[in-house]
Amino acid sequence: MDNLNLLIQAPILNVQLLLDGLWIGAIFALAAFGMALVWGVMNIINVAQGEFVMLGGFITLMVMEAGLSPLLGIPAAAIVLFVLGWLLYRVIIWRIVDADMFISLLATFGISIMMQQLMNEIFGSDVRTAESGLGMFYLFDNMVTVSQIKVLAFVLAFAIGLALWLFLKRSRLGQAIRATSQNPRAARILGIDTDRVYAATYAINAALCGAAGALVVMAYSIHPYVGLPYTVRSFMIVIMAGLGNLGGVIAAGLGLGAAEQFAGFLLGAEYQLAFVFLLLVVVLVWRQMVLARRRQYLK
Amino acid sequence: ECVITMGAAVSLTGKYSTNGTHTKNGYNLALKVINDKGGVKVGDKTCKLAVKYYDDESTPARGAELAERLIKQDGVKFMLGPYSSGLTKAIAPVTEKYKVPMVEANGASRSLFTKGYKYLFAVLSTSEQYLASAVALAAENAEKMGKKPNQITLALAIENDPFSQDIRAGVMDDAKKYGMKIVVDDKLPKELNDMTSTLTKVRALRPDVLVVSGHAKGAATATRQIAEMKIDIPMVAMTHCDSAKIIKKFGKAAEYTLCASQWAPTLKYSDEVFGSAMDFAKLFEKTYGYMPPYQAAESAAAVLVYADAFQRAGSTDPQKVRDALAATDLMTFYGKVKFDETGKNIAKPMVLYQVLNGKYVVVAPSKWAEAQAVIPRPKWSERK
Amino acid sequence: MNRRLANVIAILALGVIGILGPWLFPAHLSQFSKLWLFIVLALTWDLLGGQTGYNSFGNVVFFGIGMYAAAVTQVGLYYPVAAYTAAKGGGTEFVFDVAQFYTGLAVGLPVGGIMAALAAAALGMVILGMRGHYFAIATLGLAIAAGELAAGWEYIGAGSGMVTPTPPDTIDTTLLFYYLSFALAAVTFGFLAWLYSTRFGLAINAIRDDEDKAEAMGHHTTRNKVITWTISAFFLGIAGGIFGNLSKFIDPIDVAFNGAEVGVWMILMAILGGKGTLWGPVIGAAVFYVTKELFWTYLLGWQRVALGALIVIIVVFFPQGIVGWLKERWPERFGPSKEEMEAADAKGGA
Amino acid sequence: MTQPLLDVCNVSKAFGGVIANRNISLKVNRGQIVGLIGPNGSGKTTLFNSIVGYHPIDDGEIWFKGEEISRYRVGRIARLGLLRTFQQTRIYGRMTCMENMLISLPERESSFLDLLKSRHSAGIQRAKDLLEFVGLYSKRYHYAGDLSFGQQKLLEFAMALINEPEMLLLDEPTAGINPTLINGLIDRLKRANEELGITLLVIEHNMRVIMNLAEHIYCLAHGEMLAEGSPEEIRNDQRVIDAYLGAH
Amino acid sequence: MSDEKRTQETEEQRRKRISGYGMGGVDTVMSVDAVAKEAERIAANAPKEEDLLHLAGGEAFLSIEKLRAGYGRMEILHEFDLRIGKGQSLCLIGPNGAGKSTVLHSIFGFTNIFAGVVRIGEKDVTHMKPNQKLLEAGVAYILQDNSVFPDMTVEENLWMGGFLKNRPEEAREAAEKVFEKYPRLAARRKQPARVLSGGERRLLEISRALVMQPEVLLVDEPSIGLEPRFIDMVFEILEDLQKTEGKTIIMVEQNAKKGLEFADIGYVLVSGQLAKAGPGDELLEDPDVGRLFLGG
Ligand SMILES: Nc1ncnc2c1ncn2[C@@H]1O[C@H](COP(=O)(O)OP(=O)(O)OP(=O)(O)O)[C@@H](O)[C@H]1O
Ligand SMILES: Nc1ncnc2c1ncn2[C@@H]1O[C@H](COP(=O)(O)OP(=O)(O)OP(=O)(O)O)[C@@H](O)[C@H]1O
Ligand SMILES: [Mg+2]
Ligand SMILES: [Mg+2]
Repeated sequence: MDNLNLLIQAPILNVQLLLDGLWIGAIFALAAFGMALVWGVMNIINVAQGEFVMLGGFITLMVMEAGLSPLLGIPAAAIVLFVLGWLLYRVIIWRIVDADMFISLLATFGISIMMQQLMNEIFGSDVRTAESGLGMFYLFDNMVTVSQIKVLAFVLAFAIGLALWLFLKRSRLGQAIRATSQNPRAARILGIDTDRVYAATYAINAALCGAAGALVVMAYSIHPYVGLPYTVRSFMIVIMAGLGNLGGVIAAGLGLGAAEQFAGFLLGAEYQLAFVFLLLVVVLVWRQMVLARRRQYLK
Repeated sequence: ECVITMGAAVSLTGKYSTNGTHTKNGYNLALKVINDKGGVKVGDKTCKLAVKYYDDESTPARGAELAERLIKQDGVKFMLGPYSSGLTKAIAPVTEKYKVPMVEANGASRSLFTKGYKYLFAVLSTSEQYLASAVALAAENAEKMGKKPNQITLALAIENDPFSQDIRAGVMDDAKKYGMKIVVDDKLPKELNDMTSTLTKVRALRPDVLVVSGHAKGAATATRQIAEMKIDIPMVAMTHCDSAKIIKKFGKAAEYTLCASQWAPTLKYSDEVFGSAMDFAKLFEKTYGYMPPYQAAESAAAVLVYADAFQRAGSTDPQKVRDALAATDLMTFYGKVKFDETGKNIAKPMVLYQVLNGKYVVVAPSKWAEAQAVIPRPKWSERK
Repeated sequence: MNRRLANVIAILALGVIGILGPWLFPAHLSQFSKLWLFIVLALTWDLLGGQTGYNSFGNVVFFGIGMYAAAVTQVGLYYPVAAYTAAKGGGTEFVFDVAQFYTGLAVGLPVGGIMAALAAAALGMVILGMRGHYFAIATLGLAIAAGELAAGWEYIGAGSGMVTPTPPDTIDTTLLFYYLSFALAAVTFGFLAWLYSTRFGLAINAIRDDEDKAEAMGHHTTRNKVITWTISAFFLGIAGGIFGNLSKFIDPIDVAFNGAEVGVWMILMAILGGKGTLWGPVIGAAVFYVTKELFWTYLLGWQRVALGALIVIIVVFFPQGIVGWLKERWPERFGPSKEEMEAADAKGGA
Repeated sequence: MTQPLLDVCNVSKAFGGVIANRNISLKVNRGQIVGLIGPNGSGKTTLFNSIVGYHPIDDGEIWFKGEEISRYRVGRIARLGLLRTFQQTRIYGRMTCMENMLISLPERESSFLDLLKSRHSAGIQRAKDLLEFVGLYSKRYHYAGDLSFGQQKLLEFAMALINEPEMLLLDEPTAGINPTLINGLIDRLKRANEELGITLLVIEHNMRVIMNLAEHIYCLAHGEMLAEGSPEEIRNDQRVIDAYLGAH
Repeated sequence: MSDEKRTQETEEQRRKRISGYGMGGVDTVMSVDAVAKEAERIAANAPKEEDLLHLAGGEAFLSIEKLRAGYGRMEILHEFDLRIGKGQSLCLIGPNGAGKSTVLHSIFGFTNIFAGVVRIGEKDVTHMKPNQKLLEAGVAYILQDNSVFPDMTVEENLWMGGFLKNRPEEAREAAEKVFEKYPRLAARRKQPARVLSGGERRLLEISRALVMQPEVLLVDEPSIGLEPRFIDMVFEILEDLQKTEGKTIIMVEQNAKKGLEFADIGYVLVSGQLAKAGPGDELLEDPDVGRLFLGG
């Protein structure tokens, strides 16, 4: 409880923890957008989510090694991963969209371990970082420090969330995506090429993860095995937000980030993860108890 | 044609694969040099050395099985160690059971040497020594920080794996000896790439010394985030600085960091096979294209120890070789090797570098020190 | 050929191979021990995942609990556990003689199974009310949290892990654990074969196909689910206890609660062989394990790429698993036969 | 007169703003066959769901066999002997038709240990007979999920019958069933009612069915009870004609 | 033929027409096996190709020739033939599991086709992907089960009907026309489709299928789950489409009296094979059909 006292005595620490939580939460949310899309539209849980993030990071590193600003890595990673996502769909995913969701889970798990080791063979398992060239904000007499790249990540997550929302609401492809997610068979009888819709959805997801990866390598670090935490958190966020609720994804992402930071501070870093996952279980159990009282309606 | 094949399970994939590769490179370089020089005289024969590798995928669940496979299926009679303490812990019981000697270079956990293993020999300093000189240094320099040694406060941010936790135990013991107080004791998760919540705590509690150990990830993350958050602490000590390449990656941000190391190329050790420590480093760089981290050096040394033991035993009988190993008293480019009855090397100290002007400079122990340590570190506001 | 006869022959053949193992493949005994254990993992996962339709990512929790519980019992019968782990898992003063070692195992393994079963019963009552993905995610959360908690608990060695008791020299532990693993696999298989032939087997299948319907027909769905998970956890816990002794060193995350590998593999093996069938998990585990070992011997450095590719190919081309594929390909040979179906009528008659 | 088997008293149920049931009362005596009709969206299925415990009701009470069941959950109510079928058919898709039937044999009083006994019995024969009756005998070893829409409906019907509950709630049992077979179903229902004493409450839009089957009919409209009476009364009730039957 | 008859219908005749599911007795109780045996007897003199063509008015607009199709490896339809002329309506009836829905599925491409041809106009559409059927062959399908997009508004649902139009405005104009025609839907245009009652949903599905002005309309059991008045309404809509807009309609209906009364041509399908074919009214009067498939 010493740590709690500390927070009460030095309230400014709360600000730092909250901000740090929000930054990382924004990146989680970015990866989770894509997962929510793919899950909602294609009924696929994409376990390779974290690996897309990781690839985005490595692409940014390559951009940097080519002598360009790593900030260019954000669009570069998004574009490359969009193409990769499309290819993956055309080669593998299309065969399993109609199958049981669990099949997709395993297939993407296979893809994910392939990617991990491929990247390990190509780049080695070193921890890598890229310097964005952006500076820091120092507030309250250095008591609160804010890295500008993280602010950028935060803003970007919001902007992308908004853009995605508009895209789904307004554009033709967006409408096709929504229709397919609600009733694929009906979409097909209206002439929607659901196959292309799926490909686009998967590719957009990969692109979003790529952008997140570019931010991760600039704000944190990357190595070939870094993916799993991002996948797992995307999962959690989507579950908490509910499918097809982009606003909820942002809120859940930010909330999760902040919860982790405070948990790490209060309980020690070793219980940070355990706390967050137990929290997840508690949330689910609570939701379950509420639901049990008013049961799902059946026809 | 006499060939002595040793067996090794190393991490070629998974999270330890970088260090696993260093380990393998160290073994291979030593083999190559020894074989190029004609091999090892065993009795009246001259034998070449070879190693049979398996990949343990960085998980202890595989270790025991692989060791068994090497010994029973492949008929290996001598083992070289894997990378990491966890794997060594999993393998040692097997080699012990089959009475196969194992010379290891990367399992530093001291608990390996409390079990009465008779076939396990480690050329490296055990983990509790890693940061002992850093704590001692803090005590020595307490005055400069305006305190008595027993008023010094420590913050520990140490990864939650067997090896790092042993380092933590060592630091705790040393701190107790001086009566120092530990104000932060965070165990970092294995997947860490962000330690801002720990550092926020550190900033609030203003300890005198921050100790970080979490393999390369930990060193890289800490170096970067301490600088970003401009956290002023008089002393920051870490492990794995060189495998994290903190100087190359973070430049100024890495300045004044204290780093524990098993070995450094600048040390004045030498032997007949490789020449001086620097000679080894150059040869290694020529062969593999990068400067050897200590993991490579200690691995090469393990092979030298075997070669020496084969020679003295004059036989490839595991029992005889084990006895010869136990009696080892050998000078190598890596330092002196002499095992106590538990099998750990007691003849070689750890060294402590400090990053000064973009270079690693040995600052402790004083016998090898190239310069005086800069303590306390300049505040971030005072740095250019 | 009569299918029932074929079944009997297959079981006999496996039994003979199992019993003669030490003579047939003396050098590969510990690999085969793991194979038998993997079969248990796949079978027990399938009990809930395939037969009851509740896909769990968290079964590895019971594996880990069994492993730790067995090890702690084995030590705790003779020494204070905290001292044992504080010495970082063993030490010269912690010696086990032959009697102590055998007693430790004889008590420890059942304790491992029972603790795991108790955990499953307790957890099951809380989270088995969840449906579909929510259940899967909750179990995933539990698996991760369990590993992290174990890594923080000093009594069992925290992040430093725990070494299982070192057997006395005179015991051939390879042989011992081989037969233990084999026996466990045989008992598990036999038990499940019988269970699936009862009305209970139908009752859990009904949950898989339409739980609301089952409930509306008056089934005790929650009770049946919890019982199923408890049975699954019991065998899994024993498997964990044996696995810990085979691995000799228990790392909380890399060995005991290794959800990213063992946790996923058990699912993969069941699906590969054919979810919801009796033989599927057995065949799946054998094929998966052998392939994995081969890749890992001959494709060093690329074994995971190969494994990943294999997984993708399997699920893309054999989504119903090997057994399912055989049934579809040659329904006359592998589908339910006339006699079998008539025999199946017998089950569940009330 | 003895108390009714099922007694629904002033039950109300709203979903957000939509009031699906308002102050509904209805009684079914033991051994009766009662019909429930009403336009689409008038709250018939909602009432069924309220009775069998799928959701809590906002107001009112439901009594079954003299026991108040308004707070009970689905499983418990089912075990009391009150069973329902679904408007959108529910069968166990990956079990064979035969297995679907066998697992539907009455299980109300059985304990876990009973489940573990595997013994031959007359149940198998009954299952076969019923399957034959609904025309699914030749499909008995096919997966139920592979049946056509109507066949699934028939299977569900057979499953409900083999369970021999005290009371059965049927939600549009004949929708999508071939008219000739419907005649057979009605005959069977009447026999089940007479011989086994199964009490029936049936939702139907098919007047040919309900008029020939039910002895008493309730009509809902807009969530409220519009009318009740014998088939003849209902058929000629102007309110029912206006709200539901249309020009006849 | 039936055209004229209906326009001349008196008020009294209209009253007599079948409403909802119709009424009548339930005395003809036949076992499924008995039905199957008798059906076999009827199927023995199954209609020939020429008869089918003749029913279609001499020239087939949509034709299915010797179709063998099913699910997975299982064959459900055996050498099935169908002919329908432009602007005609056809009703498929038959026992449960006869393969009626499978016929519609096959036309649209949701089954495995082992052999045979499906032709629309001059075009062979046997292996065309489902999503091309509307654009390239002008076939719209009203599924047996729910096919609205539950979380889109009624308006958006209608717009989706015009997804294939080049300009979104066209779809909106078409939607406006639908709203003018059906005030029931107009009142709910901004509400999500999931709140609609069963009948309104069916209405929405049908009008949505018409936005693209398809040539051919496939309708699977329009009356399932609908209250009597809605059934009548749906059939009025279909009639309107056929009579005033000249659409070709193929429907499956278990409410066979209503279906046959409406349709120009009636087909009786038994066990995946055509057993009988004839003008709708004729089949309605046929004693065999009445006893075996209409419930007496
Ligand atoms: N879960 C729910 N949430 C919101 N509204 C609901 C829900 N369930 C039912 N309703 C509404 O309650 C009303 C009654 O629905 P119900 O399904 O009981 O009708 P019904 O009489 O069975 O109609 P049908 O003959 O079409 O089956 C409808 O307006 C429906 O939209
Ligand atoms: N997905 C499927 N897989 C395998 N067989 C199927 C599948 N769907 C339907 N069948 C089989 O095909 C046959 C015909 O089915 P279809 O749905 O065409 O019947 P239908 O005539 O429309 O019957 P209903 O009046 O009951 O709707 C049935 O015997 C059924 O068992
Ligand atoms: Mg209803
Ligand atoms: Mg149908």
